[in-house]
Amino acid sequence: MTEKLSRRDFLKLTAAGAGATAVLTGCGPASRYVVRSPYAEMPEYTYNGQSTFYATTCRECPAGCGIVVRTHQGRALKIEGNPSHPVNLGKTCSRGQAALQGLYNPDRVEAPQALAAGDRQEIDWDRAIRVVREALIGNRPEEIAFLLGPSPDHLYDLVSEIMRSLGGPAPLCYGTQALFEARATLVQATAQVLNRTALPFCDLGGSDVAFSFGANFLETWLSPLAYGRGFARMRRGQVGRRGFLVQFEPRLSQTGAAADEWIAVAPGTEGLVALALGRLVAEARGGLVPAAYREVDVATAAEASGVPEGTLTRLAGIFANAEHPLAVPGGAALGHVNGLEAARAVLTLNALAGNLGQPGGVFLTPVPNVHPDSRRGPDTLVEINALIGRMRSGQVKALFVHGINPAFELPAALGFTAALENVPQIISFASFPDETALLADYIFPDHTPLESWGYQKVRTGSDRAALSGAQPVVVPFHNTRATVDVLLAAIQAAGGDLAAGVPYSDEVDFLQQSLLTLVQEAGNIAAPEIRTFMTQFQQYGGWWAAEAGLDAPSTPAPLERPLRLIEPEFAGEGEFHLHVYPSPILGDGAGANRPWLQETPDPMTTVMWNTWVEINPETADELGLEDNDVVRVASDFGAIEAPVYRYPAIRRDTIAIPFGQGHTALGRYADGRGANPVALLGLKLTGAGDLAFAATRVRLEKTGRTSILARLESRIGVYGEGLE
Amino acid sequence: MAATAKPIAPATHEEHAESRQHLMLDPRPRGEMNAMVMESMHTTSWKFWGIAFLLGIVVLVCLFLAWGYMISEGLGVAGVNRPAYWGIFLVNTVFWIGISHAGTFVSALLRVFKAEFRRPFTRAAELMTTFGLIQAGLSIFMHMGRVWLSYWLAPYPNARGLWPNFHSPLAWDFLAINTYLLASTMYLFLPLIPDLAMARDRSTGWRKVVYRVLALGFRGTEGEWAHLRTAMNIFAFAILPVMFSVHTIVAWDFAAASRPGWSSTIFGPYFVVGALHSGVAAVAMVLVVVRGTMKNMKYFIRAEHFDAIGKLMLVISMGWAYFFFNDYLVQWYGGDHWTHTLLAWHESGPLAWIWGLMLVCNVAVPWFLLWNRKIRSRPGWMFVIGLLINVGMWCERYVIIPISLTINRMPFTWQSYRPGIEIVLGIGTLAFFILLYMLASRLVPLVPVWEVQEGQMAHSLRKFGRKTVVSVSELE
Amino acid sequence: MEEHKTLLALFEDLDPTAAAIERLRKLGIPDDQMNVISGIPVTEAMLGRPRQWSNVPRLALGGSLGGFLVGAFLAFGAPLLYPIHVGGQALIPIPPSIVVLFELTMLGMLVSTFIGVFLDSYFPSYRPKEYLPEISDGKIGILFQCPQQKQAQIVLALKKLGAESVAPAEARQL
Amino acid sequence: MSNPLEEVGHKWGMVIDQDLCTGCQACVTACAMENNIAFVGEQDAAYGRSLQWIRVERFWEGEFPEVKSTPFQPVLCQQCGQAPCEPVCPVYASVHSENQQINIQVYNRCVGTRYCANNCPYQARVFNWRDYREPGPLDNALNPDVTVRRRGIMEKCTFCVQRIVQGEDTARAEGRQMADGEVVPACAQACPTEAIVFGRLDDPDSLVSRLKRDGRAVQLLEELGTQPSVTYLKGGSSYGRNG
Repeated sequence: MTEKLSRRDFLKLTAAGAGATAVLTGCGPASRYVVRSPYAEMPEYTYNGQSTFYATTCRECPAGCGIVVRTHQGRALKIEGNPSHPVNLGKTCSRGQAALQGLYNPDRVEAPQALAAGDRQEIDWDRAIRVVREALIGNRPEEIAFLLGPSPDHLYDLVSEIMRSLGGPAPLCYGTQALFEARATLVQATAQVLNRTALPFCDLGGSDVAFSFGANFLETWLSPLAYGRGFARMRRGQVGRRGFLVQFEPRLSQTGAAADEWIAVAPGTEGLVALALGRLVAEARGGLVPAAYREVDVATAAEASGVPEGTLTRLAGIFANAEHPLAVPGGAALGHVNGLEAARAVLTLNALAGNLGQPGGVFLTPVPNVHPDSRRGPDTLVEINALIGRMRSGQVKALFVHGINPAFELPAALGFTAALENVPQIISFASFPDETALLADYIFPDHTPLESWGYQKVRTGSDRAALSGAQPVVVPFHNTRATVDVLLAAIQAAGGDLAAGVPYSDEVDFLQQSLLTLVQEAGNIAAPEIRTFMTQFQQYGGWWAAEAGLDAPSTPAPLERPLRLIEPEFAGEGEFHLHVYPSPILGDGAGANRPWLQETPDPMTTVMWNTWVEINPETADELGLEDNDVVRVASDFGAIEAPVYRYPAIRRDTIAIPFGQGHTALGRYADGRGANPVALLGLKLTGAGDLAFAATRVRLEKTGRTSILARLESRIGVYGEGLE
Repeated sequence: MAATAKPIAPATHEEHAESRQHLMLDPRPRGEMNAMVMESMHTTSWKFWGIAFLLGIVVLVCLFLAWGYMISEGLGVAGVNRPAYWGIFLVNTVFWIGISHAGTFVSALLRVFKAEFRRPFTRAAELMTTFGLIQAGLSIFMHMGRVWLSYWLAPYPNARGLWPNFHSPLAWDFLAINTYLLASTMYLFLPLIPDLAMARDRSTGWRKVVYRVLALGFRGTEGEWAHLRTAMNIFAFAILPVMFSVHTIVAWDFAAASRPGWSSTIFGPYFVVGALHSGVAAVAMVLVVVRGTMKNMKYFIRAEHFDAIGKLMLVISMGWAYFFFNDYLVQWYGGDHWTHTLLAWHESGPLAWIWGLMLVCNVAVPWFLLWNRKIRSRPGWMFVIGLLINVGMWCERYVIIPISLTINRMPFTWQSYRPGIEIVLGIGTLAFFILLYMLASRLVPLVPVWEVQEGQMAHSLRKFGRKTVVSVSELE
Repeated sequence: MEEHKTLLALFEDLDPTAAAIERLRKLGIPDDQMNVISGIPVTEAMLGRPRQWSNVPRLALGGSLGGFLVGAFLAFGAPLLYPIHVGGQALIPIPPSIVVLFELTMLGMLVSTFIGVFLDSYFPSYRPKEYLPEISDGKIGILFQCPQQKQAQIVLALKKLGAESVAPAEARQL
Repeated sequence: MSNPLEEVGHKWGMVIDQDLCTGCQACVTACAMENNIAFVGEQDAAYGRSLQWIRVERFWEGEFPEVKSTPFQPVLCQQCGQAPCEPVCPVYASVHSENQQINIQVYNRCVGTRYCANNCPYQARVFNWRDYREPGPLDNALNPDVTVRRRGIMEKCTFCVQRIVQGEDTARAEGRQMADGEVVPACAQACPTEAIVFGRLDDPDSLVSRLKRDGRAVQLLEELGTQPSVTYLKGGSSYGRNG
């Protein structure tokens, strides 16, 4: 390890003894590069018995929370929230806490590998870089494809620049996290209603009555910690009254459980309910019913959604009388063929409430001025499907995959895995031997996030523009290499126009060049030049604007256009709606190889280590299903088997399955555990071109087998089994 | 007054004599009785050794190997969990302590009250005390998470200068069980000395050496007898409160805990009666086996003895039922929500059959069968009844420990208990008990011959008008 | 000093034994030179012998006092050596102390009773002793010392009273 | 014998606002990562043997569609003032800490009788049924301030006593009083809604003390007289209730 790896940088951030408050102290401009040295020779800032804290960014989901990692003699010990970070203000979620088990996972890809016929052979990085160089310059630009995950943004920005320089297609960015958030659909709805292609920010904390239509914002949706904080402010009653939250969804989610009321609307009718509520609110307020709601028939909506008219009227009264009412669209409500319209209907409800840009209302988050030309996704299923089509027809000669595990995450019906066979060269940058990596020709493992540099643009959740910064907190544990460095090395080796167009010596250089635009902006960092700026960027864990401030939407009078909803359509035949939701603990499934996440109970079912099928107890009785009975769930597109969990709070026509398990790779803790519900999904699309993931119908069959689910709750104590 | 009692039951009075056969009114010369006892000790068949060998294998595998495996793996191989932190290990502990109560009860209490029918089988019962306590001790040690540190319970300042915590019922347990184990072993040994001397006088070879050492040089001088008698009197009176305290303290392990169903002031006597219930029943079982398998024992252990033990069992069963109902009624009447839930769990939970079996075996079986003298006098019946009572009492402990532990004040944590390696280890302790008893039966005179002879001296027939009755004299 | 000889007379039954003891006493053998050896506990009163002195009850009493003191140390002293407060209870709570006191008192009493038997009877002693195995078959023996010149007279008298044998006692390995 | 630490003795306590708890389990994972809690695998987890020191309870009320889960209730060791677990331990492994006024488990004294766990009305104690060793290199993340427990040992929430002691030491070394909120256990630190609040109950102005005086304050199984250091602020919905 003489060359690049010896140039890994370890900046001293703070050497103070304890507490996250120490992050902001004890820093001086240190040397940029620290030589990787034997363990016995501690860096000079490491004291025996004293911990060193580093600020970085959590990459377990794309929200961009700031974390502070406690390290001790070169080992990362504990992840805490970064108290000054505007997204999470010092808080963390389960997934963030368990990120260390990614870093120290026993099943990492420890060195670059070449895969052939099931055989994995270690190669050296020189060869790896040659392979990447050949793939970049040996193919025509349009034959190269980059498929990236939701983070990190600096990699996306660099790859965009490379592809622009090459003249190839922009990298695609996808992932089930974004899919189950209905991110693409929501962005498009925001563009239509609020006039900006961005994610809206709903100021839950400032509202006193909030109606959430399918948005599971306390679990995985957009920025759970920011919304959790907002929820707490709302509950504490910032406006003098304890906030009131109503959740509209067919299956009671964790967010619904924390809400004050749960309305079990029929799948696909959330938008209809929003429209009916809008009309009723407008009527309750008196005056003219806006054009948007003139065509709405409350009785039809009540009939279709299964929500009694009385309930709608009562809720509308609450909404109308609130000082700061708020409506939040998201999640499965948007995962229908009418999802885009539903999102517009919900956003319009905010316009009706007059809360756009008001406290307790809807805002837009300014994006920091870094690579503004790199207009990152979210891409839709249509675009992914197009890529798969190109792959299938042999138009893609080299596929680079980073940060996404499409063989696991994409609906099986898309045929991604089969299409891979027609791609001559697949290069995966996965840190773990996931399903896609094992199908690749090469794995050039990236560092895990805690060993990595980078930044993440905060798209929603903070109260100001913010760029969350990442830096390595420990020396890379294995013979891995930053993907950015690998790409840059390959480009430098290629030379020519490409090298001239991407003029960065290494990852840190790229970061510093990228951050140049922020040096002059008013923010938490006051530095005259980039090196001091960079030091403070690492110390603070990012850059954010000095003043809190979000953009108020400039709305093109959304109430003027009549709102209509198309009839929900469902893919396939079957007596049940399939409600797939991302596991609040395992997220997009990448968390399944963290044993502590596996053993953290699901908030609602308290199940650990497995997949289950939630079914209404009455329905289960009709089908003769008891807890732990293994059922076969079949759609027209696939089938899986999983044990039954009799879930009291789900509609009788719906079954729910969490997403995250069912890996066939990814190491000992994930492999062979549970089932993957994306195998069941049909390919209906929302108006925005993304997958209508909640619009599949399925059938249930008993298998006659049972399999005990590991649950923390007591079936006797909670459900009274055996006590009758 | 004759030292060697003459046959005093003439043929004409046979019917009277039969009615009091447990007083053994057909005395034989001491020498003959000695020879009978010696013969019974010396007689072994291939069956005996076969069974002993099998038991030895079972002890090795089910007790020592299984335990070693559990020690190296941790208690995870057993069925204990949250909230059933205590399982069959403690069920067995309480069970064996209960068994061990029989010996002391039969021997000491009946001695104190001069119940003459006790004489031939006190030794057989006392052996059960010692061997039962060994199993109880083993079961406690199995239960401990770090058994290799169990000596920290002993009252001495350990490596950290720390004494045990005498606030803890477990510390009391440690003192009480050790006191009881020591006391009952001493109490077994003292009356054994004359019999060991007897055996010494009639043995050769290695047995002679063993008995000579164990007999301590006893000849039977006036002084030796006087000291022995005094000591036995002191023991008979003093070991009774110790016995009661042991099982009461075991009961306090549960009663002192603030748990629904356990927190009961009646648990002390309830447990003591329960211990006697299983203990006396076990004595009956052992006597049936000893009588049936050992030579000459039909002379010493007679149907009338079973009759007398049967009555005792019936009375104890009633006592147990009384305490059970007392506990049940008060819990039912005044218990809180959790107690009521627990009672419902006992009666109609998935393991309600154990609760039902307990009542059938402990109450219905004795009450329906033991009132009948014919049944009481038949060893076969008594063995079955004794077995059922022991099953019932084991069920009682199972209901009190793992089944009750399922229910607590945090319903979110309720979880049923499913035994694991405990079953194997329980079989191991049972086999160990039987093996020890088998070996002891060939090494230790099972019948205290001198006590039998003393009793025969004291019994005589006396005529009241036309009726002849047995009269018992006090020799002291 | 006269020459004394140890004799062992063996009897089948209690009554002749009692008579023989009476006779011996009349023949000038004092009680402290006689001892009765039997296979069952024959009380002194049955044979008209003076009551045996036993230290066992005193030792038992002493032992229980010792046990009580040890118990008191454990209950009241040990906690002071390393004071640890638990469960909001007093450092030295009275009710549990009673349990400790009881158990150790009883332990002390029983152990000292047991040891008392050993001390009083000089157990264990494996020296050769005057003894006949018939005694454990129910015979009663009188072990006495008599002046050599009276031996014949005494033997005769005892035989007349029903002694099975009267012979010089040999100390033999038991 | 005077203990120099006694001068800084505090009474630590916790308030958990069930109205704010979202059941997200961040506390559960954070606690595990801070305190070197081992994972036990699916089979043992299914059998009530998982080792989490804190669990989030929820029950169900009503029938569909009027069904509702009860407010989430994180349950951890309540650090009782009169702890039922303490007196029953025969080897003083469960004792009361005079300096922090919490209940501490001394691992190296424990012999595994599990009496304390039986006697804990909150079922807050967990037992190491096996040696749940973390395979390398996962053990790199073990916290050197917290003992790794082997099989046969009882363990439970410590209020992150290692942080309390470190905080006290730091404050004393700097010759100052501890500020409110200076020391937080891992659960409270992670809690996204700040439903878990930690601090000194002996300081009437601390946030915990103020919250403890809230009208919604209850303690678990108050009737047992265990004097828990953890107070719950009752959750539950009613529209328009004054906050």
